Amino acid sequence: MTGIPNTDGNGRRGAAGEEIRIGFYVCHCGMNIASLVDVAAVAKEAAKLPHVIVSREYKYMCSDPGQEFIMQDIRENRLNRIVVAACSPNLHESTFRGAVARGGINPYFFQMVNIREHGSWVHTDAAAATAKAIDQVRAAVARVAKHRPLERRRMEVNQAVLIVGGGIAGITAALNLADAGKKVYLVEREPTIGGHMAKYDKTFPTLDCAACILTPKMSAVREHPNITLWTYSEVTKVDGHVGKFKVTVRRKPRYIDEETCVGCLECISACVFKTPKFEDEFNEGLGKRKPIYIPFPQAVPPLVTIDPETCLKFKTGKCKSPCETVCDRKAVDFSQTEKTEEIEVGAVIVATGFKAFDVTRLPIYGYGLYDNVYTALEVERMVTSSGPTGGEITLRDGRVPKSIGIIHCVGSRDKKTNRWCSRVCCMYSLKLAHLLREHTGADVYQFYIDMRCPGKGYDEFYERMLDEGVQMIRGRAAEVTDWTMSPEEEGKLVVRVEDTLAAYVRRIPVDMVVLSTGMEPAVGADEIRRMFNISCSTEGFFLEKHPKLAPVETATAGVFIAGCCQGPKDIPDTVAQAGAAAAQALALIDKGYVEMEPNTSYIDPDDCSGCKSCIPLCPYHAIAFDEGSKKAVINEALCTGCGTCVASCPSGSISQNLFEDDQIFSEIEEVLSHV
Amino acid sequence: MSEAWEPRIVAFFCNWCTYTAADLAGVSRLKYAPNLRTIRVMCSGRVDPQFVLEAFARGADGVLIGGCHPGDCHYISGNYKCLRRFKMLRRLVRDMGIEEGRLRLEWIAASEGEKLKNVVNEMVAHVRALGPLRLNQKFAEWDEEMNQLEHAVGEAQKAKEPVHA
Amino acid sequence: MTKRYTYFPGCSILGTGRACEESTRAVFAELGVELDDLEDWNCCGATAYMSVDEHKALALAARNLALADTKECPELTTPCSGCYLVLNKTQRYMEEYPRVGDKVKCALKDAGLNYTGRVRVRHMLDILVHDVGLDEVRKHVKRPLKNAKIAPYYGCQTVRPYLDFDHQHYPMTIDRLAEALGATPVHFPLKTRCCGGSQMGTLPNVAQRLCYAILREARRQGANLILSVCPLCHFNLDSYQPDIRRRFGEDVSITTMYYTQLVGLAFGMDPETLGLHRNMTWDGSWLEREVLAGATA
Amino acid sequence: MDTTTRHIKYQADCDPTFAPAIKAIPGCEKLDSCIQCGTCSGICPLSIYMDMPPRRIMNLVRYGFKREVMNSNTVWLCSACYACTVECPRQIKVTDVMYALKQMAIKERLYPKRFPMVVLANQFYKMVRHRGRMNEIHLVTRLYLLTNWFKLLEMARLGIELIRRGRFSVKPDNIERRAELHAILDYEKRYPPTEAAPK
Repeated sequence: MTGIPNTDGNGRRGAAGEEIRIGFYVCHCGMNIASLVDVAAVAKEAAKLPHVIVSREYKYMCSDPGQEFIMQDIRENRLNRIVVAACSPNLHESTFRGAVARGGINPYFFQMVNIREHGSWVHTDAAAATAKAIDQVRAAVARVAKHRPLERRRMEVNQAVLIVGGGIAGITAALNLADAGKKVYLVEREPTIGGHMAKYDKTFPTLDCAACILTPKMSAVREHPNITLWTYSEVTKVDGHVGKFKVTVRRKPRYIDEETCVGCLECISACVFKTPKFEDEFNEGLGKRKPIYIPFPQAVPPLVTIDPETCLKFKTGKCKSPCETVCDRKAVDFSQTEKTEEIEVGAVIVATGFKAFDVTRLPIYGYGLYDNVYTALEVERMVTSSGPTGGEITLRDGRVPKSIGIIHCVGSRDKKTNRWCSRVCCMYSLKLAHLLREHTGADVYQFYIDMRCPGKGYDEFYERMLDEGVQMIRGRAAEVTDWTMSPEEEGKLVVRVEDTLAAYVRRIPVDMVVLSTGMEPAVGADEIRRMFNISCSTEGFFLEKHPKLAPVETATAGVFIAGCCQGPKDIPDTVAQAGAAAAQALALIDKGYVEMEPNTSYIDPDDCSGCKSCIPLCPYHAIAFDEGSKKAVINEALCTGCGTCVASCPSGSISQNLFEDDQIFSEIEEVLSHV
Repeated sequence: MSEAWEPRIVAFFCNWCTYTAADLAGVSRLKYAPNLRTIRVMCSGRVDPQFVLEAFARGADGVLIGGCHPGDCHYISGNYKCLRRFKMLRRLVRDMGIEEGRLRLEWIAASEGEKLKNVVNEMVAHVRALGPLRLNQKFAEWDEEMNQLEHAVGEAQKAKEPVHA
Repeated sequence: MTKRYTYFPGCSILGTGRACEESTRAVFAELGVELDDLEDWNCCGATAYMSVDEHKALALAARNLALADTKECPELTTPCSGCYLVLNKTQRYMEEYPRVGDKVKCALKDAGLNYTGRVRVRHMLDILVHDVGLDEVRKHVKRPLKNAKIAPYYGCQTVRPYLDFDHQHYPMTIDRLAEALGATPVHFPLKTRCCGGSQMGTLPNVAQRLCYAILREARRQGANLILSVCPLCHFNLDSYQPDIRRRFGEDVSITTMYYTQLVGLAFGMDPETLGLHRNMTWDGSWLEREVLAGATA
Repeated sequence: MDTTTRHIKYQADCDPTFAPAIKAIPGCEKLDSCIQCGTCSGICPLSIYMDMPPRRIMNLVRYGFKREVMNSNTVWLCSACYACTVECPRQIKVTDVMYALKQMAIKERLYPKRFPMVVLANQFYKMVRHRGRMNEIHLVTRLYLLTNWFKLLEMARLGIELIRRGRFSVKPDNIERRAELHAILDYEKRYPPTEAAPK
């Protein structure tokens, strides 16, 4: 054994060269261990093992006096390895490592044997339990002799955070972090922040107005000194790793100077198009806008944008540009070009939201074929008093509907389109039923497969809708057509459905059909995913690090996710998740550095054959191929220490700290040495 | 060894699911056979086929690998890698004449203390029924035979070769 | 560049569907498409065989595939939607369920036949619109059908469960073909709804109601012609109009045609050649009214 | 109240072999994933005459209610338009399940007597087996003779029209290589499924 330093980086005593001197301690844990395992026998056996200088038993090793024993023995008996047989390492490994370090040796010269959870508590035969304990102790003693000093890795963390996506998730996370005093870059693809929530009228189940609760937050983002808001912008490149991400942001020209524009909207009224002519994206195409426009009055930032696709100045060059002349602040600037910003951040929160299902993929519901079939988002805009119809529910033919069918699960729970449940449609369909009834007094039918209303106050809302007389038909609507079989169907849309609870097929004539569309991964989610190295489920939603215990972390350290990019969810859940992501990002950067367990893998370049078989195995992309040396290299900052690459390296050139092959082989040898 | 034979099973448990399940079994005071000797790894993906072969070669009567359920791996996909290796390993072990039940891969989640208990008890009972494997002894015997054979061949060669001055 | 296809006529072509056969041959000959008859073809089994025995049904249809396999052109086409579906399904199931496919192949081998899987089953409508092309069709139009308002009726088995040349729910192939002939297709919500098929023989009240809805809706949408692509659909819609009128007390009479008959008319062919006199709803006045009058106007 | 019948189902009323037998037939393997949404019934053009919607059949099949399924007319009304198969959000091939049920019913003779659908299927089956091709006129004539012969009179109008228009083909058409066809169809008879098939 050579090449192992005598002391570690902190001057604590180390290993080789020096004689190995092991201290062994077995804990009674009151009577928890001692009642079954013969602790005295264990200590006696341990004392006979090679290199064991001290072997003791004590009532509570984790107590202060117990830890003091260890520290004292290290000093007095010049111990340089410690083994404790007690409870689970999940419980007290860090306690004893602390004691070992305080005693003056590297904390990784320690091994713990679990003789309580895996011993006295699960066995009934004292002799067998004792024998098992001795075997495991023998393995630990053999193993610890092969330990090497290790250091927890420490990396400095940049104090800024990038948030991608300015919907309610991004807004919430940005405000949380900015309020905590951190620098936040909020990047949004659209001309305004607010996301989908800005388009909604009321929110379930409380029916409070979405704009009333969202717009103050949007203004807060604009005014916050710690937030740099870049709308109409996209992230194009990401380099680096946790603590130090280098991000490139492309800022599209809006042909308006952001510094000088005050949002007076004079330019819009001056436009040569006297009436709005082009499809208004914000209003789902139900309204019209001009080439120079603001998505909606409370947009943040309150800046106008010129759409070069429709503006005559760009299309023909033959416009007198009254918008330019009318602006006394000279904010209109047709010469603007794309800008690129480069920033460095310590953590990233991805909150890119969702896309509503494209209903033209399900022509059985007649969207596009029949005028009076609407998507839920269109109806959402229609019922909003500031929307394109001023809150009036009038059909495309001008009538007010007397009967309305709301079809659930459009693009959800359907293997031909999207197989997942979108979670929010049952509730928003009920909400729309309420709003539509309120606006028109129409009969509303809900065609549902299963009602899914789990949430605070949600089932109560369902009950309230039943009381309000919304008709619930349990069956997936099979088709929407305009052919008729009887006079009452003339001029109506007919929903053909099996009322499965009645077990009858029914034809229900309605004036208006609303399609409750499900949620899909946002457009461009895949590029975002690749840039930030986030995994995704087969559906395309971003994958959290652990479905239960790490719901906002990703497999890439320092990248967090929030909102519907992770999976369909409603506003309360989105906001909660955004808060969690902000807290996690804060916990990461506020500490100033990241520290990691040292159990990472490393490659011995002399043995690496450059076969690259390890590279695709690593889910964290921590292994790269060095073209110069033709060897694989592990980026320690990205390695999480699973050891999968170690087990599969054909040349045996990869090792894992703390789980070295020789350490594990010696464990195998020792647990079987008495066979 | 004068004592009655007891099956000896080496277990490789991943830190996040199966090792934690064993902790839970302990906290719940479930009782299972004391024949397991557990070696903790961070992920079932770390279990090198050599570990398993080494365990058999050193006299284990059975080897149990415990990992997270598919989709639940703490390291995203280590358990799939383990499964892939396990399938190869199982064939290899079978070709070596080791009965199938002596090598097991089980997905045991951190919440499944009960399952851990059942798996261990089942496996111990099964291996007990199969009887001792004693591959280490067989290896020793084979080694001895090989040595004798080599010796014999060497002698024969010597006899054939002309003696040089 | 003459196009060549292996041609599977189907049983109904010998009797009630004769007009479909006659018009198909006439139109495709006009367009320079060669139809190479599959020698000694047998019945595809239709829906009835599948009701009796899965293996026998697939094996029966597979014999045709094996016969087509030996032909120079592996593209097998048929004027009947039922045959199209059964041959298509057989081919797909033999691949999708190897257990089934292997057994059928063994059965074929036992009879001295071999099926390699190179056959591709095509619908004649697909060939007309996509291989020949609507531009080519337009070139041959001598009598644009200006006054024809067409309810395009695809029926079920053309579009379901397999359709790779159009949308399954609201296909537009016939609509586009009709436009190419100068006619106007109407919105027809029942274009892919079942006519009852062979139920017309077994449960006439059931099938006639389905046809009643189709005929009635075509008239309601303002059509003066229903165009079908399947001999059985055509037979049901064409032959039972008096029965339907009796049963439902409503006049739903409307001219119906097999699509190649209409194509032939637009090409200026003689109604006799196209077998139009074999249609129950044909009395010649439709041509006078909707085509000749339109052509002069 | 003598006519009151018991509607409760005991487990003994179910046939545990029913669902596995159906699921073993190609196309029926996904039966268990049905979520009972009713799309199949909603889209089915024949559902207007069915005594049980197809959705209910799906559920009865997977939980073993063989008698109930076999007493229903639903299976016999299916005319294989495949609308359900195409629309099913679980991609269950409902049409194939219906075919499987028809096959089982015919094999086990579990259908209403002189039921035209079965007679048609059987006659069709025999005719094609015999000649290789189907002759519509012969088929329909046999169907009515066996089920409801006075319907033949009703059909006379249509028959005369067909003759008048040259669509009445009386001469049955045979294929040439009938032996080849029989070799294919009788494969199972020679090699029953239980025995290993020759390579």
